[in-house]
Amino acid sequence: MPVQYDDVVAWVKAFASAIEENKAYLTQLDSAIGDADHGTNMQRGFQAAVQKLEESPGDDIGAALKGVGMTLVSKIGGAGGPLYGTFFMQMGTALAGKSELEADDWATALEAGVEGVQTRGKAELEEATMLDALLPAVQALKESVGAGSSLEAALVKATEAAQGGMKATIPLIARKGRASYLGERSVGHQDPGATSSYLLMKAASDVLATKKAS
Amino acid sequence: MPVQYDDVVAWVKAFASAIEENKAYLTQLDSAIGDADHGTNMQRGFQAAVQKLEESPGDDIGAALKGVGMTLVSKIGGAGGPLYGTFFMQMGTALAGKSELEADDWATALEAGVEGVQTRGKAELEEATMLDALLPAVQALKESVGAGSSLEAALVKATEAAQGGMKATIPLIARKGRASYLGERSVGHQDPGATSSYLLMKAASDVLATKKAS
Amino acid sequence: MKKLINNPEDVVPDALQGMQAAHGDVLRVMIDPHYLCRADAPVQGKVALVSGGGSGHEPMHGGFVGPGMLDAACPGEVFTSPTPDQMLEATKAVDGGAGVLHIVKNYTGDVLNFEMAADLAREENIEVEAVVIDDDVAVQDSLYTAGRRGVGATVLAEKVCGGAAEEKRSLKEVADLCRKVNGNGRSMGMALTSCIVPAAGAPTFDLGEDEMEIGIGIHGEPGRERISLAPAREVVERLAGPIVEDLSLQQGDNVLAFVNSMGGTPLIELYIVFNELKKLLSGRGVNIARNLIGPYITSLEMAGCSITLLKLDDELTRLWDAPVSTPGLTWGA
Amino acid sequence: MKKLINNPEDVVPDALQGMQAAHGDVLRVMIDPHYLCRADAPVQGKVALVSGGGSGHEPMHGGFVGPGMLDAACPGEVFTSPTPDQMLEATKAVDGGAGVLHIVKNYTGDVLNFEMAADLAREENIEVEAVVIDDDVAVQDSLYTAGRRGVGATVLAEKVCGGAAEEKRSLKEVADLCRKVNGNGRSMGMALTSCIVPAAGAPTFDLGEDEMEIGIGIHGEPGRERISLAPAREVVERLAGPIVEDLSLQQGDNVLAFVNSMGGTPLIELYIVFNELKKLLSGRGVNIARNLIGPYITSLEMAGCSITLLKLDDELTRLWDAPVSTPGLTWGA
Ligand SMILES: Nc1ncnc2c1ncn2[C@@H]1O[C@H](COP(=O)(O)OP(=O)(O)O)[C@@H](O)[C@H]1O
Ligand SMILES: Nc1ncnc2c1ncn2[C@@H]1O[C@H](COP(=O)(O)OP(=O)(O)O)[C@@H](O)[C@H]1O
Ligand SMILES: [Mg+2]
Ligand SMILES: [Mg+2]
Ligand SMILES: [Mg+2]
Ligand SMILES: [Mg+2]
Repeated sequence: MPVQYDDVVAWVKAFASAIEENKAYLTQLDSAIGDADHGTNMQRGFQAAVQKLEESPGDDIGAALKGVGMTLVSKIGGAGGPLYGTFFMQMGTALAGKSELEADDWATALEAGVEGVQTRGKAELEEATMLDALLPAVQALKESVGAGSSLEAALVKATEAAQGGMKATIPLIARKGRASYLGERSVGHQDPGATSSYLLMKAASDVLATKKAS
Repeated sequence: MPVQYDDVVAWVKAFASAIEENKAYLTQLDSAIGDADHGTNMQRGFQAAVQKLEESPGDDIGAALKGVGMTLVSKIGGAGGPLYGTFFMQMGTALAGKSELEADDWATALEAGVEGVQTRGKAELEEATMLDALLPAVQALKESVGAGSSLEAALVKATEAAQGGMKATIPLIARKGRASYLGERSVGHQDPGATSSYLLMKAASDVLATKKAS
Repeated sequence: MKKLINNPEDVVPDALQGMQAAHGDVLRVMIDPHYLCRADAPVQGKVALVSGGGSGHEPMHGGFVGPGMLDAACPGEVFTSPTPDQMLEATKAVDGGAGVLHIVKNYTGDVLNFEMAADLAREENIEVEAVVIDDDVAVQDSLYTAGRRGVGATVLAEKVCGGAAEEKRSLKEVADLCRKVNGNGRSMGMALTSCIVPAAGAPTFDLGEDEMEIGIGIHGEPGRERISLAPAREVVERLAGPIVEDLSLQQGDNVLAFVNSMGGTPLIELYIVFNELKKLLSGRGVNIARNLIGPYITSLEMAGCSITLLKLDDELTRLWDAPVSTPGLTWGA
Repeated sequence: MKKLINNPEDVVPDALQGMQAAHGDVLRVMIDPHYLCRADAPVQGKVALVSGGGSGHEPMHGGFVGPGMLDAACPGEVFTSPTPDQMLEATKAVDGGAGVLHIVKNYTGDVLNFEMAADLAREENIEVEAVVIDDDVAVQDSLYTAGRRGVGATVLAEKVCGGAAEEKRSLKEVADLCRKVNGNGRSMGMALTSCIVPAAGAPTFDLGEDEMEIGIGIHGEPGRERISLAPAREVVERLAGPIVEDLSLQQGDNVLAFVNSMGGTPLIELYIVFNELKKLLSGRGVNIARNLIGPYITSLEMAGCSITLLKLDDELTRLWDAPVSTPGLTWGA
């Protein structure tokens, strides 16, 4: 069963709710190694993105995601704004004109989104950033989809991979973003951006699981 | 046995020691209703006064006390500087040229000192200031001396009166000095200046008691 | 006690040395007795302005020494009025033959010490006038008490009188102007946290995590009342309300609004306070014609603010705008 | 959380309204997207300077808008870099045909957002150069990390480049000068207490009663090391030592010494720090030719200070001395 426009909207909304719920937690993670604003920033941005989606319904998934990305860029600020904004804009570009998505559309789009983050932020794996959640997630998704899994099953795998990547930031020395100023003292802390990125993947798999169940 | 020059010096030194010992206590009293400096101020002033006395020995009690007063004025600052300074300067003026004091010299000089404080600070009894210790002390001293007591016995009475006056500041509404800004909220606090003035009388009676004992 | 100091006893001399090192071009710091004076003092034929008070309120007063404001300032120990010998030496150093105005904040210590100093200066044939500033509406004004404290209006009086003195106005005129600023200026302050006097080493007062003190003095003297934390809007009402009333501000009046940090409150919060003040005054038709926003009369690291309003007329406005060139206030020069 | 605010969400808009109310004569505050610009913008034929960053560092940057310094500033949420649309609108509003310099502090967020904004502005045919300030020696400089943070030198760069822009120098020249300030300026900061981000409501970090953090960032990002409280003298050695080394300051060099309050530290302590800094530099034959002492780049109410040294030559000194007329810095005008 292909993914519809409404499912994509549901994904963004589910992520927005997850951010809302985890706002204090994300900010607390950011206090330890950053500047105590990641939760507030993400919440501000995704509240606006959801509002934007509600105000301008349609059926072009690509256009909708691009709109989300642009809203994030103009509402979040900080490192998160350009990075999450680029992620959604690049996904949107990859899905331009589509109103239904198959599993490999998802894989392609997610990869494009993550590549966008990498190009913009110039970070690599194991520098303790959101990429530590996103890159393993893309790889898991591609592998699962390539092996013929359903999107829903693949997203479960991707979410697990994101969670693993998120946890793997704990022992790392941060090399990018604000946490990098701490050098060795960044060891032992989970990266806030990797945590929000894990929640992003989890929102996707939760939404598709609900869809299947219903 | 009349009071000698050395006894007067011993009095100032004994008071300086008492201030040293009670510095934190006086400052704490001043924190509650003032600006947390009475102990530090008095200590700075009397340390300098003792040094002055040691540097220029003599036998003119009046001149010595005047010197103490001038040192206090130029070292203490705050309300305490002019008030304690005037007290010692007026005592000194009253005792100009004397090298020995009888009980009624003391009574006259103390009265002159306290009058000086009153003229300078324009405060009256029961306004919660040092005068609440000093005025009863003068009165007790005069009465005792008038009734023929020895100076040492009279100073014991004066010290008791000072202590009573000091404690009597607790339920008063302060009307002069910094504590007056509190209005009703000054009730329940012992006045720091009345406390140092009690210590001043106590130093005098202690020194004379020791002299007699020896 | 968390402070950037060496020893508690050295706070005042170390800071004075720092001021000399930083501002030797505009002022001279004299040690023992301590005072700061204009580098070009005495200015012949100009009324000289001398102020002073306990340290811990920086930039007041030392930071206001320079052309267009004070000729000299006498710093006492932290929160302790300076002594008459400091004031006498400062007065002698800056007297340019036209007399000296002592601007005194109304605290028993400041008043008594300045009185003694004025007497001594007069004995040396220097003409001295003293004006006592008492603008703090938090304190009950009464003949039978020490009266209102001198706070924010002092900064404004020093600036306005400094401008008038530069115009070579007479001692009487400058003193009258000082009384006029005092008559037209009112203040009130509040604290979110206590300051710590270095020599005491502990907070002067204890405030609960959810409390603030309204009507606080600049030495951490307790205020009118202790209340629960409240939004800036309400704080401004509590501070500005009594001021507006006491000054009987009317529709159409022009004021200078001075929002001051007690030391630990940063500028971003002062702008929020100023915004609320502007709304409150606009609501009553009162126009803020001039403003001053920042830490100008502090109470060590105390967090909190004070509001001062000065009713302006053309003369006060012109003198406020006159050039000033001091470490703490500079414009037009 | 003890702050003079209304609601945590309203901190930035309330403060901006306060700035407009207070400084409407020199600047305009634009809302949605937020930016502040000179009241007389755009100035034809003059290179325009735009900076910006998270709020909470007041007076930087908004307080530095005005003749002789910035043409526009973009305030983000507290400690959050502003967004490209703010920067684009500000850039368009101040472009006077001679190009626009973006002065960017080196934080991932600031850099990325300004990059996007510059791309957008170039699409609209505005010539934009960006210079990234990275002067914080507390942070290891490395190609493989985010690199050094931009801190105190930003204030100095904005002043110096503002002076050059007023002289109608070209975009390339002004940008080169900005790089020169960055090359010759180094900073390091420390904290005695943490700040509280209003929306977070709790201290960003916990410091024990007897601890301080050396090498702190201006957003409360933890620093190089946490040590026991130490006298001002030692604090200055720890901050200024690495700066002097990194700049290879020599006997006979002239520097501008900037002693900055992190927000909660009062002026009296800054003078004590300045005094120690002067002694340290004198001991190495380095001359403090200019100084700036006060709260200019703050971190909300954090107690602590930072030291910035800028090696001066005649050009930098002249441009530092050039007239400036902003809410935060005023002289010579
Ligand atoms: N160069 C980068 N590439 C990818 N992610 C990054 C980069 N820099 C920072 N991040 C991510 O951004 C997160 C911080 O986001 P946020 O707190 O919103 O921004 P800021 O650091 O500007 O306050 C970090 O936890 C990290 O995951
Ligand atoms: N007008 C006055 N007359 C007599 N004593 C006074 C007067 N004003 C203040 N005092 C005394 O001075 C004491 C405070 O001294 P101190 O703390 O040294 O000065 P300051 O109030 O200037 O800080 C008060 O406790 C009170 O006893
Ligand atoms: Mg952050
Ligand atoms: Mg006191
Ligand atoms: Mg005092
Ligand atoms: Mg941030």
